[in-house]
Amino acid sequence: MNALHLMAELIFMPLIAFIVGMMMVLMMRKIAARLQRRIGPPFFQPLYDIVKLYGKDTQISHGLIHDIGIIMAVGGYIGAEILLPVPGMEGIAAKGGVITLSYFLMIPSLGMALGVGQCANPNGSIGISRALTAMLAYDIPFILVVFGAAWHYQSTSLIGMIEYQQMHQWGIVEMPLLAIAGLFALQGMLGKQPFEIYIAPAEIATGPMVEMSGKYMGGLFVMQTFQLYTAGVLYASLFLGGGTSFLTLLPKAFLVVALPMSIAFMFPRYKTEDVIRILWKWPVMLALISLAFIL
Amino acid sequence: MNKVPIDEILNKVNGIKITHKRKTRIRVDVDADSLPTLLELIKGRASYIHLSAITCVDWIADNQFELVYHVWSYEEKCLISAHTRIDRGSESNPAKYVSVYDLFKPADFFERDIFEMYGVTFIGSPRMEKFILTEWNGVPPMLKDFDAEAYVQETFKWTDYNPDWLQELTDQGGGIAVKPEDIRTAGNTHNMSTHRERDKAKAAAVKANEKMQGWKQ
Amino acid sequence: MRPENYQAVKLGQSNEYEIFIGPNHPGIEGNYAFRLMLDGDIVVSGKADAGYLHRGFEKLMEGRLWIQNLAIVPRICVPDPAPMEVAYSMAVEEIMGIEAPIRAQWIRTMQLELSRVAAHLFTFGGHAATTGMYTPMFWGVADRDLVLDLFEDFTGGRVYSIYNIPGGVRRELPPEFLQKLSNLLDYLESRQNDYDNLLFTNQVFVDRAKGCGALTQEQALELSVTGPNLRACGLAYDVRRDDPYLVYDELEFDIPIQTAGDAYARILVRRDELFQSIRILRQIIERLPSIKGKIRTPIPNPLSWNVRKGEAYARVESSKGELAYYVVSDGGDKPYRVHVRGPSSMHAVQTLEFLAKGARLEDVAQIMFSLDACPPEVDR
Amino acid sequence: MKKELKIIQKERTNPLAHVFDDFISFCQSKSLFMLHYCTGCGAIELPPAMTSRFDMERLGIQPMVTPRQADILLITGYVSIKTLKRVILTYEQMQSPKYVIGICSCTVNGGMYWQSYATAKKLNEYMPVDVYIAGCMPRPEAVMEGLQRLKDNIRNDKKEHKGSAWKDYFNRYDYYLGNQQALFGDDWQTPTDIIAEAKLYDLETEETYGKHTKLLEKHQTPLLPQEMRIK
Repeated sequence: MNALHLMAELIFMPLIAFIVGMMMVLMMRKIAARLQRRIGPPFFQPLYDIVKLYGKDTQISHGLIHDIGIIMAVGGYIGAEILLPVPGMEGIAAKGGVITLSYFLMIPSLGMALGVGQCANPNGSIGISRALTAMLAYDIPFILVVFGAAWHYQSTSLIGMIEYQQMHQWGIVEMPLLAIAGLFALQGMLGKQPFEIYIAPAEIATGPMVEMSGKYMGGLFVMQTFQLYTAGVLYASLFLGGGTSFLTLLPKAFLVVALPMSIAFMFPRYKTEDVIRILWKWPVMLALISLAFIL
Repeated sequence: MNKVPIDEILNKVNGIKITHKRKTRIRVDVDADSLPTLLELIKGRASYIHLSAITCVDWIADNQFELVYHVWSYEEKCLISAHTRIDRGSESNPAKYVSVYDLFKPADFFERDIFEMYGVTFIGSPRMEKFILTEWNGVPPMLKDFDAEAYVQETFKWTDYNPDWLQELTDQGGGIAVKPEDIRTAGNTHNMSTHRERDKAKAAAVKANEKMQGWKQ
Repeated sequence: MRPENYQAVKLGQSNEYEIFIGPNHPGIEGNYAFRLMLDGDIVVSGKADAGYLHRGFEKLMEGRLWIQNLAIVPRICVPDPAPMEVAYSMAVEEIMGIEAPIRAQWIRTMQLELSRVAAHLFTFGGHAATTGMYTPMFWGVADRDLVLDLFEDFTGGRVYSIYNIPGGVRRELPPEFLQKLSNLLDYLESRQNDYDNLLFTNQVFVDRAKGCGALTQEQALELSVTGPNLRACGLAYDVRRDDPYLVYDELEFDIPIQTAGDAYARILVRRDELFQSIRILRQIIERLPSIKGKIRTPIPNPLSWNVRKGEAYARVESSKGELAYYVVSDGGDKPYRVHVRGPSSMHAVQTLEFLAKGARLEDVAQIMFSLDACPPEVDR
Repeated sequence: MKKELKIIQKERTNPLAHVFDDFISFCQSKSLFMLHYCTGCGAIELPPAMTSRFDMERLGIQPMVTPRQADILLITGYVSIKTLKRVILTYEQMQSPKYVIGICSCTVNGGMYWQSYATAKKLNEYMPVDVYIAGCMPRPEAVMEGLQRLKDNIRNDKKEHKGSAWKDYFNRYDYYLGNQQALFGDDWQTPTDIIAEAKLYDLETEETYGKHTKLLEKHQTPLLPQEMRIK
């Protein structure tokens, strides 16, 4: 019974993530459209895009590593989803904890790097080297934030953190500086302006995606839905007290994702070195000050 | 700096003909040999530093190319158009002239353009190579003896468009007076070899069209 | 499968590699290509590759009647077509020795300034998009569309108006047009604050644009840079004031200049110019109703119209810079030679190559868009 | 992709197969990525169609930057010979199903540049065209209308076979290659191997081969995997 229950959770957790993630993509595109004074895409547009991309008749594969790279990218996020507890479903979150989760979140970028490397397109190579640099930039504040939160809650398990917040106060009230640093890291993690350097269409023709077609591109679209969902739910669990039901969790997650999106469409992108400078300066400083308080 | 009238400077060049067209335009005719001297003079002595354009005109009847250098002075607010004529050359012995790149940097673009379009080689120009017409293998296309229309007729095919609604109109006595096909074939008829005859045929077609449409000036 | 659009270059002992920007690339304006040799992120050398838009205009014009050519001249610069027709008409008028009636000249001036407004609105968005900010593009293009509506109203054409003919303009303004124009100008002025906040004072954008593609005044003069790009280097030179045509000598306007010569200075000059154009248009709205008279000097039947022998060099300040037409007539019914001097032919080839050298890959697209290069002017 | 590989079309026994097919073609018609390539002056009417005023995204159409990701190739206006080579290359890089829309009269018949030595006249000689939008230049409304027509065609593809012009390029490759060779010279070749692709995806017919493909084989220089060497 228990094993069956776990199996069901392992299937449903990524599925929920996918559906919610698609709605987040829709929200992102709607926010962009509203800021740009237009209507924006219809409700099912993210689904149409993904089905269309998977329904392409021909694909170009650049070799085995190219295929594996995409599987790693999507698989890394699926792994992250089952480590991310949602109301009613815990998956293997109790066994993994937030440290494992942050390792899982690095797999997609590495997978993409492998896949893009095989394409041999210089735009892709430049893009992925920028993406890895950006990862280095946002991971430092991200790890600091995770460390700070774990120290504060005296637990590395997300379930424990959520329970703590349900009993006491939300993390954002108790450690606001760390929460702000987390938002910075989130902006970098989602790869939105001003930290959008690695997809830069005007310079390197969307960088890592340049050689992706059909199912590969579909894989990246799926990855994007997971990415938004993970970012939203993780931040909500760390600082906004998670949720006892989806009705309380999802609004928080959507709010968390909407914030960087609204900022993104008002700014140009920084250059690579500026990305590192900004991300290593402000969020790291905030996180360290906050850590000083917590410790 | 006391200002020297521009005419005084220009008159230092041998065999120069100066025409004042209006306040901001001066036309100057010089020999091919003394044109670089002239440009150097007006650049160095009279602040004509802005090369606006270099134009080549193919006077095929005289077997000559006319090169026109338009140079503007920001201070005197006047444009000098220096005209000169060079020999048109032949296929085996293409026309040559001396580059003014060392005086005016932008000459690089214009000279390369003339090289492609007219086949005039400028000695001393840094990049005498194809630029716009890299995929073109024929004669320089701007030459007057290159017949673009004949080339087009030989190379390309056309779509005929005869929709049903147009057929209905034609049946009622309306429709297009002169079809595009007819104009094209008028241009393509081999017994009308000269431009003039072909133009005449086309003009007739256009006139007929005009009559039908009742188009007035 | 092979990576098809990429040909590796073997360069022996070197770190350099080649990258193509264009012709199919979002970082290129129009159909144009730019080949870069890169060492890491730094451009070692760049080579412009034009000709993708070559139609042989100058040859086409030699084969068509004087009046027929009016239909094809605007196509030489698509974002800013009005100066093309005006320059061509002015050149033909000069050869003919006729002059457009004064009312036609005012209407032409209005058309030129409206076109400049539209072109600049288009440029802001393009420039911002190269730095990753897309919202100004959406706003700018939508606002430009309102200008195009006015074009449609008084010329009949949305983009290509073909409104000028040698000797004047084709038709009278529609009733209440000036009121509509005035409303549009009010609207554009009300948007100024939004654009300033979003783009011109946006700190990230300023950081990106400042110091990017800087040109000193000497270099600019040496490379024959004209228009807003020259004014951004500190030289207040404008064909409208220094070689006046139409009725510009009766109008009051400033020539905005900046001294830095970089991408930020260039876009600021364009911003200021946009508002100067609005100022000019306001004066035109005020003066135009009092100027009565014909709008066309009669010309012979255009289908059998022989323009007398002669030549003329007509210069106009387009939104990109100094635009000139050199027209030669041998007395026939067709031009003997028409040479188009597009301002971008100077900016997009030599200046771009010069500025790209030593720039960062991130900045190349921005340099190109900040020069406001229009590739069809290069290719013709 | 090795040439021995072949996708074997199995007998479709799933009773829901046509439901899936319909769903996919429905999604294909609802989501179109168009390639961001301005080939000519008609491209000036695309920004208005894409941006705030007409907003193509509400029809599910959005621009994409590389041919790999794109579904629609918009040929906006005249194509000069130099561009045409790149357009064909781009078209071959796109993944099927792919659609070509010829915007402006110039793509139909040369338009006002019919005398020009530098522009190609009939686009559908060189690649299969799904929809032509005539006009010089067509207004954004016309562009949207044309795209709407394309969407209808894709949706009704099963019944009327209107939306699968792209198959024609594989089926009658010899014809298209012949026209390309006539214009670009006998040694014309693209880096994409259309014949191998036609074989792989089971799209070859008798007309795929002919004297032009023979000529191609004669001139074709083998394309080896590219090497990137740094130092």
